[in-house]
Amino acid sequence: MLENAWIIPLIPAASFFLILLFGKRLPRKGSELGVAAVGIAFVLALATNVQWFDHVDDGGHETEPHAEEVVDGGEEHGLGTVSVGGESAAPAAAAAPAAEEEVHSVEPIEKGWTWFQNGGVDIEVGMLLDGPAVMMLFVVTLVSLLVHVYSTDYVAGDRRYTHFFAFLSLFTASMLGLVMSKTTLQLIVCWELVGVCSFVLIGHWWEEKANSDAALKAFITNRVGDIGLLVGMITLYFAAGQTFDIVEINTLALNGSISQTALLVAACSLIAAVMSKSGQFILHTWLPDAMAGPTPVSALIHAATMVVAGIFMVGRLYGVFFEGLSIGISSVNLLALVGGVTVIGGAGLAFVQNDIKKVLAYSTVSQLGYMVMALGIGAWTAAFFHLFTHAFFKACLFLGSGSVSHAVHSFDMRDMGGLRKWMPHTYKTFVIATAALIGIFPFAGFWSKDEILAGASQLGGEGNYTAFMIVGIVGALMTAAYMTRTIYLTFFGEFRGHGHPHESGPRITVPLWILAVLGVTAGFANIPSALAPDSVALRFEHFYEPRADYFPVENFTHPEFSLGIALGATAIGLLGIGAAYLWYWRGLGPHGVTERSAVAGTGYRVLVNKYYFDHLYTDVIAGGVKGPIARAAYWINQNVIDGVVDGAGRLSTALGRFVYTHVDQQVVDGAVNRSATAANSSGQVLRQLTSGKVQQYGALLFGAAAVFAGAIILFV
Amino acid sequence: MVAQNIFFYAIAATMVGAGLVVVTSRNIVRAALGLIVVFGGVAAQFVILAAEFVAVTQVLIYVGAIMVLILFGIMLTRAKIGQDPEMSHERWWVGAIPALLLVGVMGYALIDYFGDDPLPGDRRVEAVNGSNTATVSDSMFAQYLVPFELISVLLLAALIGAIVIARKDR
Amino acid sequence: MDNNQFLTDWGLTLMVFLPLAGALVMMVIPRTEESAHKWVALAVSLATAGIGAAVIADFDYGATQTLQFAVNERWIDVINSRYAIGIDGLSIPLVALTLLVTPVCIIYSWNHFPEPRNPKALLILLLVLHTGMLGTFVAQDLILFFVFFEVVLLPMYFLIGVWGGEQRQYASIKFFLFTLFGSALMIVSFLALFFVTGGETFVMSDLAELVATSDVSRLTGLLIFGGMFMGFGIKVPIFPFHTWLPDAHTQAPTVGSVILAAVLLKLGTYGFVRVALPILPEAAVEWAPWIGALAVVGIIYGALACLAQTDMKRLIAFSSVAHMGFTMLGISTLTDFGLNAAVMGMVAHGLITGMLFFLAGSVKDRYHTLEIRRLGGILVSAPRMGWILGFTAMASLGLPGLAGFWGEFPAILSAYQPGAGLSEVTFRVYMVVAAVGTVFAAGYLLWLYQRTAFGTPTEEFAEEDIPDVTAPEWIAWLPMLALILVIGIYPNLVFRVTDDQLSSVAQSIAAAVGG
Amino acid sequence: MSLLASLAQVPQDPFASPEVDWHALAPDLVVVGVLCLVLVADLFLPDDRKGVLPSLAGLGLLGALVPVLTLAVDGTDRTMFGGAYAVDNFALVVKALFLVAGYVTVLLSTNYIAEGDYAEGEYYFLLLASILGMTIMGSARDLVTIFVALELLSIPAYLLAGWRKRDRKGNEAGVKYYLMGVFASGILLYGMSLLYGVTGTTQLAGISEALTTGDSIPVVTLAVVLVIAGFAFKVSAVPFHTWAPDTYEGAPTPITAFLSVSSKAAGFVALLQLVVIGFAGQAEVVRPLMWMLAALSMTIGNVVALRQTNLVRMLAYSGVSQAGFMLVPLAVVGQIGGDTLTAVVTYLLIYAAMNLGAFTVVMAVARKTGSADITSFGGLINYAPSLAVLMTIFMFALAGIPPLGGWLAKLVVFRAVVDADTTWAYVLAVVMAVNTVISLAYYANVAREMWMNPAPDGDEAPIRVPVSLSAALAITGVMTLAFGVTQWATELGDVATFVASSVP
Amino acid sequence: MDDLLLNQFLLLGAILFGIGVYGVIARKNTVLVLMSIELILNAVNINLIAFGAMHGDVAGAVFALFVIAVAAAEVGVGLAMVLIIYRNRSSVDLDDVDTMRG
Repeated sequence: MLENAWIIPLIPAASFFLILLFGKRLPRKGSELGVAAVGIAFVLALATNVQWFDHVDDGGHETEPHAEEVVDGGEEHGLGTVSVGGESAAPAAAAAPAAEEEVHSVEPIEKGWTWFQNGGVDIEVGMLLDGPAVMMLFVVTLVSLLVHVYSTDYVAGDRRYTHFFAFLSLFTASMLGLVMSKTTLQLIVCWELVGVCSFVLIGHWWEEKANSDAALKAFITNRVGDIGLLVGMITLYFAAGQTFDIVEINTLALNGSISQTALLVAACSLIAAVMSKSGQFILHTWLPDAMAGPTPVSALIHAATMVVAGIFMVGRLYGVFFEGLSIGISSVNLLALVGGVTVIGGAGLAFVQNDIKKVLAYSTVSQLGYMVMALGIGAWTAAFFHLFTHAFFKACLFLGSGSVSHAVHSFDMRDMGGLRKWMPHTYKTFVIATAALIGIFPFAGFWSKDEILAGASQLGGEGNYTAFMIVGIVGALMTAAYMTRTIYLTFFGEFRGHGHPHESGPRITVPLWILAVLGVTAGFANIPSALAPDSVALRFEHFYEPRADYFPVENFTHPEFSLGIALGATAIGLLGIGAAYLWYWRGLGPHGVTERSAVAGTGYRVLVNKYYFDHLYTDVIAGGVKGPIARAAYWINQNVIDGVVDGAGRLSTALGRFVYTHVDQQVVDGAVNRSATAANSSGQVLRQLTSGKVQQYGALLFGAAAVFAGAIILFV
Repeated sequence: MVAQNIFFYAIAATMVGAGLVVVTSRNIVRAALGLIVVFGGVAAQFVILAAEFVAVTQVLIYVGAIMVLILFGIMLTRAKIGQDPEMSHERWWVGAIPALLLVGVMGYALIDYFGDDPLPGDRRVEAVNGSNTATVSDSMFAQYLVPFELISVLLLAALIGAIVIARKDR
Repeated sequence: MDNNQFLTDWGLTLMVFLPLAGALVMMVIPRTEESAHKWVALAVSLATAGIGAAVIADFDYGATQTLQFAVNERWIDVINSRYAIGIDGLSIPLVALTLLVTPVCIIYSWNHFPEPRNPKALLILLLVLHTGMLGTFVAQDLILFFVFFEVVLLPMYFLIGVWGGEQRQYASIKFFLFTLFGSALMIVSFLALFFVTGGETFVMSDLAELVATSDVSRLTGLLIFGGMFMGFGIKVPIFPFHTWLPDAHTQAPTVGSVILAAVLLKLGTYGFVRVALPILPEAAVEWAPWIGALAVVGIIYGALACLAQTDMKRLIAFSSVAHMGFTMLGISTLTDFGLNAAVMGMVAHGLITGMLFFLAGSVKDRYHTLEIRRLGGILVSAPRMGWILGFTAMASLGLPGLAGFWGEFPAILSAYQPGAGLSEVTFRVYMVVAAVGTVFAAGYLLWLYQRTAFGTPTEEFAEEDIPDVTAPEWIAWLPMLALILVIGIYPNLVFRVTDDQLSSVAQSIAAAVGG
Repeated sequence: MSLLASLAQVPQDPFASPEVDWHALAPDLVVVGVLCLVLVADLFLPDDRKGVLPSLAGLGLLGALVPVLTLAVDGTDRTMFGGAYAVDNFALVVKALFLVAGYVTVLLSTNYIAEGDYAEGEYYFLLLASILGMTIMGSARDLVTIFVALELLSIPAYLLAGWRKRDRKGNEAGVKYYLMGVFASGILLYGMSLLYGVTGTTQLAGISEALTTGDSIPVVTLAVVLVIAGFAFKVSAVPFHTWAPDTYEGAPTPITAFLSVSSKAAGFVALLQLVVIGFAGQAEVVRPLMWMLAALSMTIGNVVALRQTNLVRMLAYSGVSQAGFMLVPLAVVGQIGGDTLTAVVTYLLIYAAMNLGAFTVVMAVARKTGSADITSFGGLINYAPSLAVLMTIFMFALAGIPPLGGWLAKLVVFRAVVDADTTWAYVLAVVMAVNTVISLAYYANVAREMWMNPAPDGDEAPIRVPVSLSAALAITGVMTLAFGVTQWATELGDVATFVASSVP
Repeated sequence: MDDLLLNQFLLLGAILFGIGVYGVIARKNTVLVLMSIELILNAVNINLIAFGAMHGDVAGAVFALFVIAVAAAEVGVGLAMVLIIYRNRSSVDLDDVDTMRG
């Protein structure tokens, strides 16, 4: 299966075309095709994972013969070249002997075909299958499958139902292609494709201008980041001696055959791409707007998978970043900085949202910040682990919010409240996922976030990345607070909406439960060795972290589990919850009053309660937490940062008008027209030469003859 | 040889004077008479230059034919006999400028090149059968045969064309 | 002689002049026989395509850098000009493009000929145009090249001037004068080249060798290249000489715009790669930075102008300026990569912008306006057309997986490391600017798409029922759309054909400047 | 007996009559014969039978081509009268040109003259006389012969220009042409007299021998300039062009065509003979003069043509600028050599085809619209497509758009200039390039009128083109296209060389 | 100054030529213009004969004879023109002959 894993992306790709062509004619408008395709993909992904585990455990020994037979197989199928990392990374064979003793290296499975030939160079397209790729295969296919199922109910009856599934499939295909990319070029291609899918799906309901605006904003903002992507990749292409091959680039970067400057330039340019794709400050503003898309899309694309493409890309080219930013030995660097800022900023902005999806969106921003930060401080595994867990519980949260909106036909939390009575499943799953997000022991988020914090405290040069640990902790506190608020506003108190909300059907609740369960259990995938026997501990790290010379090994250490940080983080989390719960508990006060005096009728109580809750909400939580800081932050976000993005658009349009009307039409084109006019009018003047008076002609004739003769006599 | 010079200058002066009359006189008939004088003078110069045959032809054709034609022209166009201020443009200098320019250039070139080369004392071309007329005819029928034949066609064409143009028909 | 031999000797000549013959035939058919004209024209163009296909199929892809199907006969001895034609890896993609575009245009105009209809004249002109375009791409003698290069002028002049919009007469004469000015200087430089090499031949390959051997002074080379630059650059069009393009495109009838965008603009870029660079490598190296500068200026400038447009067609026209900027950037790097990108860019731009103009034409047919603010909700009223527009717009903004990307990305990439003798710093700046240009491209195209296709129809068209894509449109568009996708997925279709030859060109340049 | 003896005494110096090569003279003699025949026939033909006269004239001209061909086949250069009259390749090519152009002119005239009340016999007589002058000019290598030939081709032309004698414009055209012509021949004659005076001979060969001195002598310069000025009038080069528009407009259209092609060509023939043979040693004088004339003619002719609303006047100015193009090779004469001759002759041949064609269309259209205004061509494509297409071809051929004839003409000229490879030459080349573009503006304007504008007052009645005009259109059209894609014109231009003995 | 100089005649010719040029431009009456033309031609003839005398060959004389003949023809044609003008415009004023211009 491992050598043929490249089939996995092709399945949803095929289903994309099939749905486009025949979808409308099928009984279920093509959704069945999508579900089936992704389902198969998921099964295959599982198989791949299983085989990968064997591959890892077999270690390097079996790779060689393994590769051999692959070569044969490849050739007799006429599939072009098949190579194994060891070979393409040959120039770096001598690199990192230290690594050899520490861990036996796990060679990635590579498979490539000539895509095209340019300048005599064969550009390859193919598959690079290693830990992160395999892990992403699992995550993407799983979440995608659940979202597919969920959508069959959620967008039922939509006028573009079929197109919706077609593009879900296309997205899945592109995302899978991205994670398996063998070359950076292929990575760019898929990178753009997922962008387009997100564009189409955000703009799914393009009748309203707001939606298409959001779609445009998303796409164009990403394009801005792509400048960085292009420049970075091109730099690497030439720096690595005209190759797009990821393994090769990493290897060369690590064994020092690429100059530090080139790596630094490349890394910094690529960070721009990360900022746009993974919604890091200051290019994050498209992500909240992207919530204009259908909720499943938000769950799949803008929470679980696409937005982590940036993180994945960094992890993919980690050699470049590790060397370029000298992560291992510094105590602050651009990548970590971007992440850190985003952690706080995103969390802060999450407070002031009334739209539940916006809250989740900003929380996604801040969680992505955690991952970027983790990568920045060198905690590769932590970052990918957090990516892993986050995918599940954040997807769960989004789908939950979708389920809620399904019931109350709104995303505005002011139209919700008290839904726990009506929607038990949604409520339960939502709470579980929230716990995971906040990082309560033993929910998934706890483990992953803990690793990040631990990494921040232990990794890096002297002084470690302590600053970022603090950032992480503060982020945790804020997360706890705003999530509690969300839950409170959504599921507690009185229902403030219209109509009778009802629990959603199984096609919605089942995926919720699955994700919720994962949200609990996923954390144990990398349970620290301190707490568990080696056979189960750090499985994630063991299976998914690349162990080959295209991955940094010098000055690359894994953080140890530290009880202190774990407890501290948990405490912080509880503190945040506590604060929120306190208000909530205080809110129960009036019940006592009703017991003492019968005067106060139910209505009054309700009034008071209402008043009291509103007071509580507006004055305390909103007034306190939302507070001036957050409000200021939000103001800045909307008017400055977002203003920059929109302003850039408006500016360029205005500039365009100016250039067109004043430069193009008047200067450039004007010159042409003026010269034409000049010729014409000179003609008008010279017509006077033929005045009609024959004797003047004669005078001209004789005069000219004399003048010519005289002139030539004089000058020649 | 002085006599020749005297002759020359006398005649030349007359010619120039008469020429000026032709181009300035307000009386068209007087202008015509001036022209006759010029023609005569030219013929005389030819004689001085020992080209009798050409001189005779000059007299015959110009004085005999062309002048008559011109006088016819004067009659047929019923030009005023006597003073007529409308004979010349008031912007006469328009003509003077090119004329002077030309004369200047020509004079400069001629003096520059021919300086004061004398004419050979015996200007007779070597005679065939005792007359240079015969020489003229010989060369005309030998070297210049084609143009000579053409002249006949030319004159015929001019004649017929002129008649067709000038005649009042139907 | 066997059939294959016949193809080798006569294939190209037949392909080039068959349309002309068809035009002559049509001249004797009375004008009233419209359907006859249509069928004859279609048949001829398809037959031409058939011959072309046979030639291309018979082409030996093992040796793309060598001239094949070459013919070299006496033509005008007095000026040592010969009837020298042939195709190689550089010609084939463009020939193929031309062979595709003309029949497609005929099919497209099948049912709606622009006013004043007169299909006879229109189709005859199209066929003459066809001959001119094909001839330019196969000509191997400078004079012959020049003749074909000019042959396309007249038909296009009339296409614009007779079947165009309100400003058609101004636009047509402007197009004509601009191009003629360029080609006048071009022919002067051709002649100068002819004489500085001893007045022996106009055949390009021989000239290249002669220049290499004979010592052409630096200044002479620069001036000659300058003349060619004017000739080709105006056709491309390069930045300051572009002003004829928007007018011509905006005013031209749909098929006119399509052919203009799809093929005519390519004559210029093709000329650079075919004539200017190989023959005058040293001069090319000295000119390259300036060409590159103008190219990137064109990219940004065109994009900015696009943002200012209120007319759909004019916007597309300006987008051509930007896109050809990428092509010129690729050429100016003088690297194999860049040249490949340029040729790919020509093909891609031909297909994509051609498609865009088709769509603009169809929109005009349905809405009788191209004012962007009056349009909207095409996806609602004519969903299929809306989707096609979206697809094409995506392709045009250089989306990977579609043809456009392979013209843009390699061009940008090649600018990172320009050819021998070129300043890396300069070209890296160009690279970044060009990369910024891609963002603008996304900007104006999506903006256009949002305002035309998204949303709901403006009330003036709200109740009007807009027909969706018609049968002729499908037939005409499907091949182009398919190619955009196929090339996007498997760019080797083009690269493999062009690479060897263009690499050799790049190497010869590098060798010439001793790099 | 003794009387006889005494008579016998008179010394007799017998006149040695020159040997005449009748074969060489045959073309001219045929023309002479035909013109006499026309004259006589005119006398005896009743008015209703005068229709045969044009056929007679036309056939006669074609007949004159026969000896030209036989001479060409024979191929030996012949000179007579001590080199005053030469029949070499150049002479043959231009004679053929004059005869064919004359034939086309007859075709143009046929209906025009027959339908207006003109003196038909005399018309053709004068036309033939003028053509005779031209054919002679082709062979003339002697000042006197050149002068007489010039007058022979001019004087009938003056009269023909004024042939529409009841029309004010008609005789205004005649008078202006006549007066300017006479002024020009005055200047020419003075120049010739100086040449004779300085060199002592009237033979071009002799003159070139005598004038080989490199350093320029004012009087020689003066002579050269005056002579060239005289012919510059004939080819209507600025500033000697002023008569052309007025005369072209007022003269009968066939005569306009004749003047704009044959008479202009005759002027160039004379110029070539003088410049290439006679003034071979005076290139330093000729070049700057020709440079100025060429540049002025191209530029002024073009920009003024831009402003014309009358097609004939426009063609007149276009003719001026075309003359400028033809003068360009003379501006580099003697630099790299023989190309001047080739270029000019090639240009003449192609120009003759294009311009005659254009005038033919003008006449055909004028038969319906009765006007030569450019606007009267509106919508021609709709009601006379073939005429419109032909006119388009001729216009763009004149503009020099490949593959129509004109481009090759311009190409050979460009070639001559670039070949000269001097700064001034390149400057002139650029001037040419720019002018090519300017000229396109007004040529294309005509096409625009025909294709893109509606017919004036919507009158779309078809045009009946008489046989003679169709024939003329066929000849010129085929020539224009063929010259563009074949090497016929250039070949003819290339073989048109002077007899070796006459070239220094 | 005992011998005749060539330049005497040439300068006389030049002067006559100039006078003629002045006449053809300055005169209004067409007939007078014709007369002035004759002055020009005669100037040329003087040149020719003088040169002929200098070279002592006959070409000059012959040339002069041709010029005279041509002059006759030209005058004939000229007068025809004058008459036709007069008939159409009942004036021989050349300034009236300017219906076409530009």
